[in-house]
Amino acid sequence: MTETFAVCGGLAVLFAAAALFQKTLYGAAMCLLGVLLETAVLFILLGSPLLGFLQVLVYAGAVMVLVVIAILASPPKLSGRWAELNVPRPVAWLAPLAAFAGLMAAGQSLGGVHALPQAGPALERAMARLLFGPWALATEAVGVLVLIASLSVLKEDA
Amino acid sequence: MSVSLLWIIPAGAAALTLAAPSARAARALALLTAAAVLAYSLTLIVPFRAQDGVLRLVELGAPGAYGIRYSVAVDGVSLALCWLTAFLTVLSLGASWAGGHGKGFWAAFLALEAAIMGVFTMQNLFWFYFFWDASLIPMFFIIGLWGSANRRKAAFKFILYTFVGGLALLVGLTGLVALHHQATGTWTWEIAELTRGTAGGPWAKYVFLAIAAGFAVKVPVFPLHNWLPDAHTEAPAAGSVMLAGAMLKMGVYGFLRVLVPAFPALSAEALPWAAGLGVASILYGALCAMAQSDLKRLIAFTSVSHMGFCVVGIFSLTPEGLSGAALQMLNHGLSTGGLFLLVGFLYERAHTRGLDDFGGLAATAPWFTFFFAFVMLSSIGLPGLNGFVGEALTLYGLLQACWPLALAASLGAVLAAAYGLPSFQRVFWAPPGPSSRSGEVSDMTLREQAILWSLAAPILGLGLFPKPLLALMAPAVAALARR
Amino acid sequence: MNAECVVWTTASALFAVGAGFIVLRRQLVAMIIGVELMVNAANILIVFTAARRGDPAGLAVALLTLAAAAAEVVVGLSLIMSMRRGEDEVPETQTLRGMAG
Amino acid sequence: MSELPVWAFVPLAAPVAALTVGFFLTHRVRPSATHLPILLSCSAVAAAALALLGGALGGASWSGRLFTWIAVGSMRVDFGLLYDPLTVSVLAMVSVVGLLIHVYASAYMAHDRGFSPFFLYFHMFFFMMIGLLTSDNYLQLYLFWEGVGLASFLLIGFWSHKATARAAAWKAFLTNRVGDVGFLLAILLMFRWAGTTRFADVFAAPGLISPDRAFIVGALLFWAACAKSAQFPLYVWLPDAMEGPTPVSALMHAATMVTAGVFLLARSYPLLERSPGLLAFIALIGGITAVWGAVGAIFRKDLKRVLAYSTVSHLGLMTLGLGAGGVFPAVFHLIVHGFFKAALFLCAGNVIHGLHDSLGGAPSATVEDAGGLGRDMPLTFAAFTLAALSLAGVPPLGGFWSKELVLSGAFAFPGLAVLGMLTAMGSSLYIGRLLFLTFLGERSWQRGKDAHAHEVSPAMWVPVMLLAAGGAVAGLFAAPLAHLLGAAHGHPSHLVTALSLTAMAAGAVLAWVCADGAPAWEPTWRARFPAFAEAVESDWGWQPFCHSLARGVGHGAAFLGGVVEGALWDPGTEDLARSIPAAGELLGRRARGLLNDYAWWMTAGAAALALMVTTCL
Repeated sequence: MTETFAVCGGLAVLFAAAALFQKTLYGAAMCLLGVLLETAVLFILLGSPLLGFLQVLVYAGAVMVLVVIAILASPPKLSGRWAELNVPRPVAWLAPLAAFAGLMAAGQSLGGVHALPQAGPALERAMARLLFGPWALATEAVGVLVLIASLSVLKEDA
Repeated sequence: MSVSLLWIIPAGAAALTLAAPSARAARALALLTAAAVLAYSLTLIVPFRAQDGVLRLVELGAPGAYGIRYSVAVDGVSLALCWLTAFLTVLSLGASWAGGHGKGFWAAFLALEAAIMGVFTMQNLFWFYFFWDASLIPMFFIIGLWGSANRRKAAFKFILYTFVGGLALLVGLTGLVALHHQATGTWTWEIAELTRGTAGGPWAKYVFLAIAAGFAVKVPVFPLHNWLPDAHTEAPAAGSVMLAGAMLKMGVYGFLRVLVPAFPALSAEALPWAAGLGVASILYGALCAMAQSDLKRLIAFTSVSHMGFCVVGIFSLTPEGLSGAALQMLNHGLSTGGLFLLVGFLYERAHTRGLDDFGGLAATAPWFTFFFAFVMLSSIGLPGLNGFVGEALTLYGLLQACWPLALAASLGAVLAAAYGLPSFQRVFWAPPGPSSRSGEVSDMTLREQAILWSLAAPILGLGLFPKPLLALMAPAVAALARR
Repeated sequence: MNAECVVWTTASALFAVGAGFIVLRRQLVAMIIGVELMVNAANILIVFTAARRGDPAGLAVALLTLAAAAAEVVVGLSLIMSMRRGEDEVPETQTLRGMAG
Repeated sequence: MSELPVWAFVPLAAPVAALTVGFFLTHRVRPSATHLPILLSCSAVAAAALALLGGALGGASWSGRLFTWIAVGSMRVDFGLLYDPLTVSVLAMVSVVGLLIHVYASAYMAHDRGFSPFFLYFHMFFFMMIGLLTSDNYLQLYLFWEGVGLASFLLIGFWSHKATARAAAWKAFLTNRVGDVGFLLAILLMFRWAGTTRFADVFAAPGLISPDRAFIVGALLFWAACAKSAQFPLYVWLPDAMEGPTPVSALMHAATMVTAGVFLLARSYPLLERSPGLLAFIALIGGITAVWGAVGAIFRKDLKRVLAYSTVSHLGLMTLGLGAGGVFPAVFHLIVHGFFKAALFLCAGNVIHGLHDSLGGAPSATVEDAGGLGRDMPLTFAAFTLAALSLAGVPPLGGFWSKELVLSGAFAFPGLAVLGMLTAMGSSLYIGRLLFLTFLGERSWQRGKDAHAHEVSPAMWVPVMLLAAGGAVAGLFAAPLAHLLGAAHGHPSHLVTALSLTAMAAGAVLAWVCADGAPAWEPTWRARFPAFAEAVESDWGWQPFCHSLARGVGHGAAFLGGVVEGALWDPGTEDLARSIPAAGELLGRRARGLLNDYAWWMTAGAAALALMVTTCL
């Protein structure tokens, strides 16, 4: 199990790196789609098919559509893809790497578990009961949030 | 007979004057309060005598966190300084009686008096520092609002210097408390506990320097004196009197109350440096005074020179030197206060302070001549007047501590004559020059004469009979002597 | 192989690339994509920890984060769309002062 | 030392009373009457002084403590009065001479605009001098010492509209202050080593027994005496002090004030004699000053300048007498000199007053202005001659006896004897020249003007005659003074007398040749030898040297006050203050508000935080 996780995780990272170096935004969006799908697979590997499914449904579906529309609507960009920063180029790259190193260091300090843990259907049922039980308010709030977000898409003059 | 009233009455009155119906009412209230505070402070001598021990009339508030509590007490030196502050406040308010100032002017002076009284009576470092910085605000307004020509620059420079000094002091004081905590494990800001010589260790030197720098800016000692001439030149006469008369003493008082008792060994070790800077202040102040063409700047530099004697007296750590320094503080307050009042009166009439803008005043204004000569002689240390006793004692203290420096300091007496008399001659004896405004200078009114007589009396009195005052102040400083 | 280490590495890598997007890319949309990546990385870690400790709350949080992220993208993109209506991508939008205009 | 009788307080109380009455009452109400209470107090003081002298001759001496002045730590100073033989004898001379000069001044200054302030300053000086003589410890003496210095500043600069008078007053005070610093240090050292400054205790103190400590304190005291008694290095202020009115020159710069230094040395003689080297040094300086003064006097034109240099010379003689012969010759010469020098100055005053209209109101007269006054002012001529003979040392007169005593003391050392003889010859030379040029010869002041010199009013010539008479009969005081001071009073050896008389005669003849002799030296030599004249006028370069010294300090102060304070310090601190916002501005320009920048900083910060937290845990 851990090995397949490692493969799919590696694929996700590859897609993400590819997205970063894409010349066009469109390419980047497609690589993002790849990453999202891989993430869904990772969720499934972690024993939570519901999340994997939702990930595909919400993220890969709805969000990607929006991203693609936004990219198509914007005129083709001519200027380079990299932003010029005050700090020199290599130092700029340092920030992401530092982030990576920080997280890895945090991970090391938590100690390890060998086998890949499985969430399992019982946990998902417990999650559902939790969501619509004590966390009902949170669920409703997220629902309303999504509803308002969609209102924002309306243009003023529409 | 609580000592706290000394600063509560002026503080309350300051608020009242702001709310007074008219400027004239505010003026009357201010002068009344100042007189009341003076009377009250003088009556304090009765309970003071009744008690014994160095610190008397102790009042303790509720103990707060980290040993910060409101504690007030008075010893010989601080009681004398309270008298000086109260006396000078009455005189400076009297001097600016006809100045036509608004309510804010009078409120600022009362607030200033409250803050200075606070500094001289607080026995808790926290409150000491609170009043120390509180005194800056009224002084800033006095210079900034009612000063003369480029008062803004002077006010900002004054604030800049004293604030940076205040920061150094704050760092020092907290360092001292930390050192004390390190040594004894208890948190306290009480001066009585902090000065039991517990502050030691590698950091002691830096804390000592920080506190010394904080106080040195206020004294002012030679390298840090640059704010004084500007502040004095731009401040109104009454402001200069309070600044020179009372505020400069806060620095020297700080040395006597906080620095030397808290670091006795370091103070002894610092003698060559501290006394050296003191002597540098004496000579540099005198030399600069000789080169000034503005009367107020000249008197400001004389203050630097006189304060140099105080610093020298303190760091000689001899009973005579310390008592001399304490007495020199009072002498300087009286003589420099007098000089500033006189220059203020001249400025009110002729709106100029240049040495060459007068001349021939001896014929037209005999009272000005008499009082200026009298107070200038006291300032340059003529025996028989008060300046001499302070200088002789501090020089004797320094002679015991380090005789080469005493030789250099005694040159200050020659230089004192060198800035004192020529300026007197140029203003009063020399015939009026081309740009002279002596015609506008009418002789002193009765009010002004009364003020100057009330200054001349203590100047002569302290000159001939310093014993009672020295006896009052001696126990307070005797503990610091090491030689 | 140590699962913990694997999961942490992938999640950190994803997060780092997301940060790279935000720091390095010029276009705002790319930044949005960067944010998406970082949210996913976080989600992976949350689900992993929830599964390891058998705590349903973890999964619930992951779900809610997912929905919140979706809403966030919608708002982000609509903002960018409305901002860029009428003028093409000009450097001003890169600076705060530009956006203010 | 018996307790102070009541009338022993009169010498101090009377002047204080007169001054308070004068300042607060008569100066306000009737300025012209200010001199009355003052003359009253002078006579009271003179009477008390003579009574004290009588008592002292009977072997009595008094001392008493008034109150404690300073008492802190080991430093304890009491105000006290001391009337011992030395005090009483000098006090007698000072009070008598003072009374006569006060009377003279009331007439001389009668029509001066500042009559009332003059008398207040004049009597303040008188009070300070008496305080100086009667104090019983060094610190109290120092108090009156500076008081006398202040009085001389006020009186020299009395005609303050004249720039020369102001400069002279300021020069006098500064030079005295230079001396006073030495005095203060001596006092502090006394406290350091002896713990007290009372004369009796200081001389008995174990701490000051060792010769080198006595040398240091003695040298500092001598430095102070040099300033006050115009000895060689610090005499520069005395010739210029002639800018003051003549009564001032007479009382202060001839009879009383300048002798304060010699009095101080006489007072501390027990301390000085502990280091023999110091006494020899003092005698040497005295001798040099004597000759220097005599030479200066010979070539001067101005009447009062000649007498001023003569005073410098005679002060040198006194110091020479003290160093070589001990207290008695010095004090005796001090007293005799007080009389005849005051008389000479007052005669000069009469001349100036007499020639008033021909001088056009100038405060001082030169030898050329006067001439042949003997016929017009017979009484002044008589007094001047009597005093001049006494100064020159003509035998029966007082000057002869006191000079003999000083010279016999000086004969113990070969070098000093030569200096003494030179001074004796110089004295008779310059005083003879002055006498011949002023009172004999043809009247140069009458050329072309119908002015006439009138004799002065009695109120002026009576004191002059009395003083001149006092100077003449002073020889009689020798025996009682010797008895008073307990000094052996033998007749000086005939060799000394013979030598001094020949020197005096030679001087007189030379004076006659120069003044009225054939080749008419006086008016022409200045034109013929301008370089020499200039050198003499500037005291062989010593006066300009002192002026340049003072100017140097002035320039140093100007540099410090002006350049260092004005150009470096002020702007320096302001620039420092301005540099902080400037630095902020500089840094600010780098951040252009790029989103990516902020993102970068945020990410880097967060990562660093994560790393730090994890490493710390």
